[in-house]
Amino acid sequence: MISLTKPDINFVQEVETLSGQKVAHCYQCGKCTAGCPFAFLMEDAPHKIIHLVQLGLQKPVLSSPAIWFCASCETCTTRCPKQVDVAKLMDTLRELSHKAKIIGEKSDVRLFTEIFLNSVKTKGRAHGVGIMARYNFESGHLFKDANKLMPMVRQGRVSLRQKKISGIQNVRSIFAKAKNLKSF
Amino acid sequence: MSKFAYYPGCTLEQLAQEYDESARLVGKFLGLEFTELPDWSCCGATPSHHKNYLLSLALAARNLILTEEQGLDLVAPCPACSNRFKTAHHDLISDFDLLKKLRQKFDLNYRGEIGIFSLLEVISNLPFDLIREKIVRPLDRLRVVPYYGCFLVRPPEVTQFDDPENPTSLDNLMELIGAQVVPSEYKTECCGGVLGITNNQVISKLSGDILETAQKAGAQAIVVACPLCHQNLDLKQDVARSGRNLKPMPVFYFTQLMGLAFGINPKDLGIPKHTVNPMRLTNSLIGVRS
Amino acid sequence: MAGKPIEMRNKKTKEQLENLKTQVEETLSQVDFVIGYAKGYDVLHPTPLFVRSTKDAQALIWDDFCINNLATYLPSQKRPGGLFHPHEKIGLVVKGCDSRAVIQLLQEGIIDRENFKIIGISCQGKVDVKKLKNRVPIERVENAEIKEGSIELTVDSRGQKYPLEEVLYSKCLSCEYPTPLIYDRLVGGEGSLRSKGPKEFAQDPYHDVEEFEKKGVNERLDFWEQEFSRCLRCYACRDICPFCYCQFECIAQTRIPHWLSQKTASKENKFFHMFRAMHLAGRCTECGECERACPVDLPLLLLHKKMNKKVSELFGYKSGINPKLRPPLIIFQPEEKNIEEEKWE
Amino acid sequence: MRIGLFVCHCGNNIASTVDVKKVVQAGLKLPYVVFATDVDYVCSAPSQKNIEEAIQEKNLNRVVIAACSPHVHEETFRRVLKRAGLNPYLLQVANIREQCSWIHDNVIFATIKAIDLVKMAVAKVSHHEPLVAPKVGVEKRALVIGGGIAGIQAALDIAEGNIPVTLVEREPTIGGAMAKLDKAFPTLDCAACILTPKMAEVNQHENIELMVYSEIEDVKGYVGNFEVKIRKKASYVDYEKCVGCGICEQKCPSKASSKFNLGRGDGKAIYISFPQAVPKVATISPKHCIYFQRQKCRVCEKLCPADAVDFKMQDEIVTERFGAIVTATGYSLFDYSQYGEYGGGRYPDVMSGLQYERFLSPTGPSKGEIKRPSDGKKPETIVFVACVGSRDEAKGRPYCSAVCCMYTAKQAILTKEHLPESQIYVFYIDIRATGKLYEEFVRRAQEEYGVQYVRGRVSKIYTDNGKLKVRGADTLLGEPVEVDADLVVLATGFGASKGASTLAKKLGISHDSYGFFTESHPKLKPVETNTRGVFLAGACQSPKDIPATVAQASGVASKVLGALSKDQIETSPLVAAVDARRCIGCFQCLGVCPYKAIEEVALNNGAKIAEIIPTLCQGCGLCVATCNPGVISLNGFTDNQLISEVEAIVKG
Amino acid sequence: MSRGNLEPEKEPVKNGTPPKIIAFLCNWCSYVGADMAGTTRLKQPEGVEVILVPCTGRMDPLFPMKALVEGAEGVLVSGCHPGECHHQDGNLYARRRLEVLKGFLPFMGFEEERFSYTWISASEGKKWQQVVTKFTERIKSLNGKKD
Repeated sequence: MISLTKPDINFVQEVETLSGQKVAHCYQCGKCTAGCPFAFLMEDAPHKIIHLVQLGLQKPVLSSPAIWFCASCETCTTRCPKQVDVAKLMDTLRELSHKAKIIGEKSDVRLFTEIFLNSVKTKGRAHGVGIMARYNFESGHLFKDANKLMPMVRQGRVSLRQKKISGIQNVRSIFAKAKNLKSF
Repeated sequence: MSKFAYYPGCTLEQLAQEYDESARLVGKFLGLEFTELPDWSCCGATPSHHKNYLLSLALAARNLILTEEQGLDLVAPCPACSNRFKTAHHDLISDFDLLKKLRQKFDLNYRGEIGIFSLLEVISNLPFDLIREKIVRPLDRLRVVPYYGCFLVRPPEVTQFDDPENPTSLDNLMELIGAQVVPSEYKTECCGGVLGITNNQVISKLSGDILETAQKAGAQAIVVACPLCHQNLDLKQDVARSGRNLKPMPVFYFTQLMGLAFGINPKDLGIPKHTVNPMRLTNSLIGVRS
Repeated sequence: MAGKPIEMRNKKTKEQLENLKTQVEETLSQVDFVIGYAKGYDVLHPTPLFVRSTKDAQALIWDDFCINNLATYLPSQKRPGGLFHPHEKIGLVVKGCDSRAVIQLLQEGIIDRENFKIIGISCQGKVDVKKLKNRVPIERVENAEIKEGSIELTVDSRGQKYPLEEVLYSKCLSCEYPTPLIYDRLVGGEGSLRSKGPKEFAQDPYHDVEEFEKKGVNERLDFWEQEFSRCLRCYACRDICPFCYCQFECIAQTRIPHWLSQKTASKENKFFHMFRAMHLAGRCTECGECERACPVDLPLLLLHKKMNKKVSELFGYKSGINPKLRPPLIIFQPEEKNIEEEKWE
Repeated sequence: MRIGLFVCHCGNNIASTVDVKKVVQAGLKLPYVVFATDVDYVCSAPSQKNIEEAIQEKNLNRVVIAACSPHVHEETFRRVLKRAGLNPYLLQVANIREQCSWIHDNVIFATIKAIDLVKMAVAKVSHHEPLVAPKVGVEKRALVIGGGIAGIQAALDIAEGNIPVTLVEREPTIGGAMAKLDKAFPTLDCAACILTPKMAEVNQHENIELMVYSEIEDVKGYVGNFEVKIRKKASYVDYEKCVGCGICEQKCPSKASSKFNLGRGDGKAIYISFPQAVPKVATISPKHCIYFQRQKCRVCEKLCPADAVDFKMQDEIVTERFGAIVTATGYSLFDYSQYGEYGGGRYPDVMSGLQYERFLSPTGPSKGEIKRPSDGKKPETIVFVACVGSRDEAKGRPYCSAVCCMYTAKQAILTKEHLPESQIYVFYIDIRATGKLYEEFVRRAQEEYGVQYVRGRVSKIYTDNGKLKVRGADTLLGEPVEVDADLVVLATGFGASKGASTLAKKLGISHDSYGFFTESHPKLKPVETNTRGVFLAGACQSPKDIPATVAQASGVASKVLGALSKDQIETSPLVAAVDARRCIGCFQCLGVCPYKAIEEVALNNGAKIAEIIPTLCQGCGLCVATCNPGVISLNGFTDNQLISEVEAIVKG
Repeated sequence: MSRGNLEPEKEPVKNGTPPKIIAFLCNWCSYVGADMAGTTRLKQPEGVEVILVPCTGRMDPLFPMKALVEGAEGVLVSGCHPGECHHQDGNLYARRRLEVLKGFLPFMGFEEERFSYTWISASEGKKWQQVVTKFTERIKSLNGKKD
């Protein structure tokens, strides 16, 4: 039994200011879900996520694994009859989930995100192999795609090392500032 | 104007070198002057905006500003990058507070006076005659499915390019070089994108569907304009094909096929580097017995 | 087997006649004439008698052959150009069965109660001449008397004897109303075969209908084909019926509407008797005059009893019992609890 | 007799499955058929011309047209006959499209059937007689029953057409349900502000006679000539004298609950319904009056400056004649106490939409302040429940009441304007917002005013220390949900107005199983009824909102003005008639006629026979089927006509 | 469009001509319903011939009786649903009279299947199709039994 009494207004407002989207605009037609390539992975379909936001139910939203299955393919955003930028909304929810330290069970994506950005932070550019190796190591499934890696190394398509860019400093400062800044 | 700041991006620098090479070659052939953006940094890619909106803006902005300093328009072969740049550009110029915040908090001084294009956009906007006259061996034996993916065309108000539901720019180019275009309802369905890296399920369903429809429709190959798509469709094709009764199917970058049509040697276009062996098809196309 | 009541029978009948005469005479003061029974061309066929004076009254008879349903005269009372001068007041001798016809006519608003007087006379059943027919040459019957529960006939001055229940009208054997249900004066108090007579006299009024229903559909078809092929379309059945008061206007003979031709084809005859049954559905009081009048002995009552049976099954209605009710086919119920409509799923 | 037969191809609609030529050949062999031809589109203008010519050249005196359903073009072809100088009723249409070519594949059998249908038509037409539509004089006055917005609008529009109107209202004031409203969707303009001017206009209009606190007693007659008995109920106040000062109401010592406020808020035994009442007069309700109950008091009588109070007043019945009648008797609200699960009326803080409307209204019991009836507190959480007594087969209300979605959205918005801090939930099954600007309006409630819509029906409402626990489901979440509410408003649906079916009987019109009056044709005759001269306006026909009601009322006005514009009205000649020479006067027909169209007349030979008033008869033929000697015949459907059709099939 | 349940009608030659059935339809509901069946192209057996009556109240039981005696293979009557009669109660009178007739016909040697009545509203084209199809099938099987 979900109680709708006294919804978390602040949460709703935060989502709306961060994303610039008005959740009340969604009339739950479900077109986003219908078009979402990843819906098959989600327990809570996109339209349901939005509805949960409408009802101001913070916890179920931010802890829903679904928000981590969005690859920002923007199909939903492109097709929404009420012009709600659903993909953007998903970004916002992930961001809030990061902040609120609520992590969906399926945090592989999140892990990858961290590793990727880390790589960018240190070198200024993403280092494919490094990221893959690191991800495989931390996510526990070692040798994932290892079979792919070797031929690529042979072809010299990937170098095992990655040189810093010269302007690495301002990249790092960007990371630093972004970290400390409230997003709005 | 045919002079561009050229942004390869992390993927083309590494996993997708063949795209980089073929892009530069074809560019030259068509008289496009690409000067690599000096000291470019990562566009921020999907992870950045998955985690922190401002971060994603700033990371993109840095490169945009570098471009502005060059006084050039930006071309990024990788749609993931071009899409990031376009998004950042779009958000910044449509929200002055955001622009201000970027100046004050990050002292990133973007004026928003440059044009940002994906490579496909640039080339497909060229006068066709100019391309046609470069063709020495039309690929008229090739039956190919043009696959666009997400970032090129979505969301339209950001990408400002082609039709988001039924894009044709790539189709036209392929027809131009003599190839027979096989229509596919999946030309803009997502291949799995960044999730493909972490989740094989995604590949085997989404990329799998794309491959299957292409093959059922009688195509010999798929042509793409995005290294991420290429990764999911080619590098991970075994995953995509798993559990489906499909033959291996070569996946080309559109620049590679154009290169072939222009008479460029496959090797120089990095074609042999693909995971799914494209050489038999390639040779048959250019009339070399293999 | 003949019980006591039968022995009392003749005595009673004679008493009744005396009583009847006085009643008729008294009634004359209130009406223009009284219709009763008089001796016909032979003992077996009494004929209606119009009593206009005490002298006429002496001709009145009351015996075991007075079957005629005199109520048949009533409807023409209202109609100009009918048998009587308009609104002549009538007195009528009425048996139990006949009284149902009177009630039914009242129910249908065909007659006004204040325009006639009823001399009810309770009855113990009448002898069915048609049942005698196939036993004796009835045209040569000289005398008929009932003794010890059987009828004694004198034919060619030789006596013959038949048990009463073999020759009584079937309707009498199952008579439910030996005493009239409506009357101004009553003759002879009660006295019923049913109440007084032996058990086997009482029968289920619809047993014959049920018997017939047991037959196969084709058998029924053939039966009627045969019967109606004999019909002469003399319309006697109709003309004697108390409820066929359409008389000359009966659609059996009109051109507008033109329901059927005059040729006596079995098809035409069949339709005639069918629509007559339809018109009488829930109205016929089963006096049986149609059958008696029929020169070729068609089993007409069977049709009408079938109809009444159906009507009572559907609407729980019995004709000629309660003058307050309305005939069942000119009313309806929003919900018909006994009608099971066909489901077409 | 010379019959002409015209068989239509209807392009391929008929010709593709029926061999039209064969039908024509077969037709030529039929008795009296002197001319037969096939036509491409028999309804087309040139074809019509051809038929006219054929009639004249071949001097036809009967016409059979084998084409589409008579319901489509019978009238058209009757006009053709008329133009050709032939009586329009000497026509018979054989339906070989809807009931032949369109429902069969097999050309052979479809053709055979088409031929049969033509045989039937030819057989029937040969029994046709020329018919003349009876004409009746017209009483150029209109009666409007019901003084709600529908009645008001209809009365005004008719009166503007210079036809005198009598407006009968059973309450002491006109205005109806709309007068109880605070604001009207989707424009949110003040209901009173747009209604009261119209009410005043009714009062002042020289063509309108207003009869409030009156009811229809009996209706006789027929279009153009209705005779109506109207009961003026005893109000115990002389409306002529009363000046509406209201002293009586102030001083009246009795206690009653305000009828106008639907039982919410106090009232008196003597009352003026509401400040803008028209006419503004007081009325005594004996049920509450101390004098009527205990034979003492009479305070009002003493205090009345106009000495208008009259305790001896009696009901009075007046009889008037009208040419047309408009029923605008509106609706009644579903009684929500039937929902035990919603408290069955036990909880003071659970109320109907209209009751809540009174709380919103400045003239309401709380002077426009939203307070909980129970403790007068401002509610913080308010729940609206849609479809209460609508779309609920278990409650015998399977239909949609059409307005609840909108008035709920309106009340939600108004509530937000009164109490911006309040939290508002609307439980709904679907949103029905099909009118102009309606969907936008409902979206505004959600997007601008932040009203929370929850898709699901409420299962139970119960009290839990001072709160109303509303238990419903969110079918979009697929979860049961609960709200602790301070106030619950039930969007109760529309039912037929009280006494609708009795009125229908009096007017001889029919109503559906819910009691809403039945229109003559759901699409093409929405304001007519099956009794000519009786029309429908507003919610008495089906649940309607104000725009739809006003539109229909004006539509009705035009119909009435049309009907009363002529000095004589043609009625249908397809009516029954008694053959006076043959009628045996059994009068079984009298009792069955649903239109009281049969009367008993005496011939000079003293015989009584039945006679049918053609203008009253609607041609149903019930009497014909009841008449054993078949002396009644129904024009167009005589026994012989139908018999000939039967014989054409079985003997043909 | 359900031709499915009409397969037998497909090769009429095999089936012999469809049985002659007379249908009396009231002007306000059933006739319109039958028209509706037409406009929506709901295929039906060809043997059914429709006679238009103003109201089932007009249905003198003599018409079906006459039709059957004269050799019609089946008779069907249809009117507005009870309570929805355009002429108030015509169909309720009809129900009584037709029901009596229905009980009487078998007594006279007509199979009870040969006559029936039903209610079809103006919108029930589909139901009309079902009824005539069922009824026709029924008559066919009767005739089958006969010979």
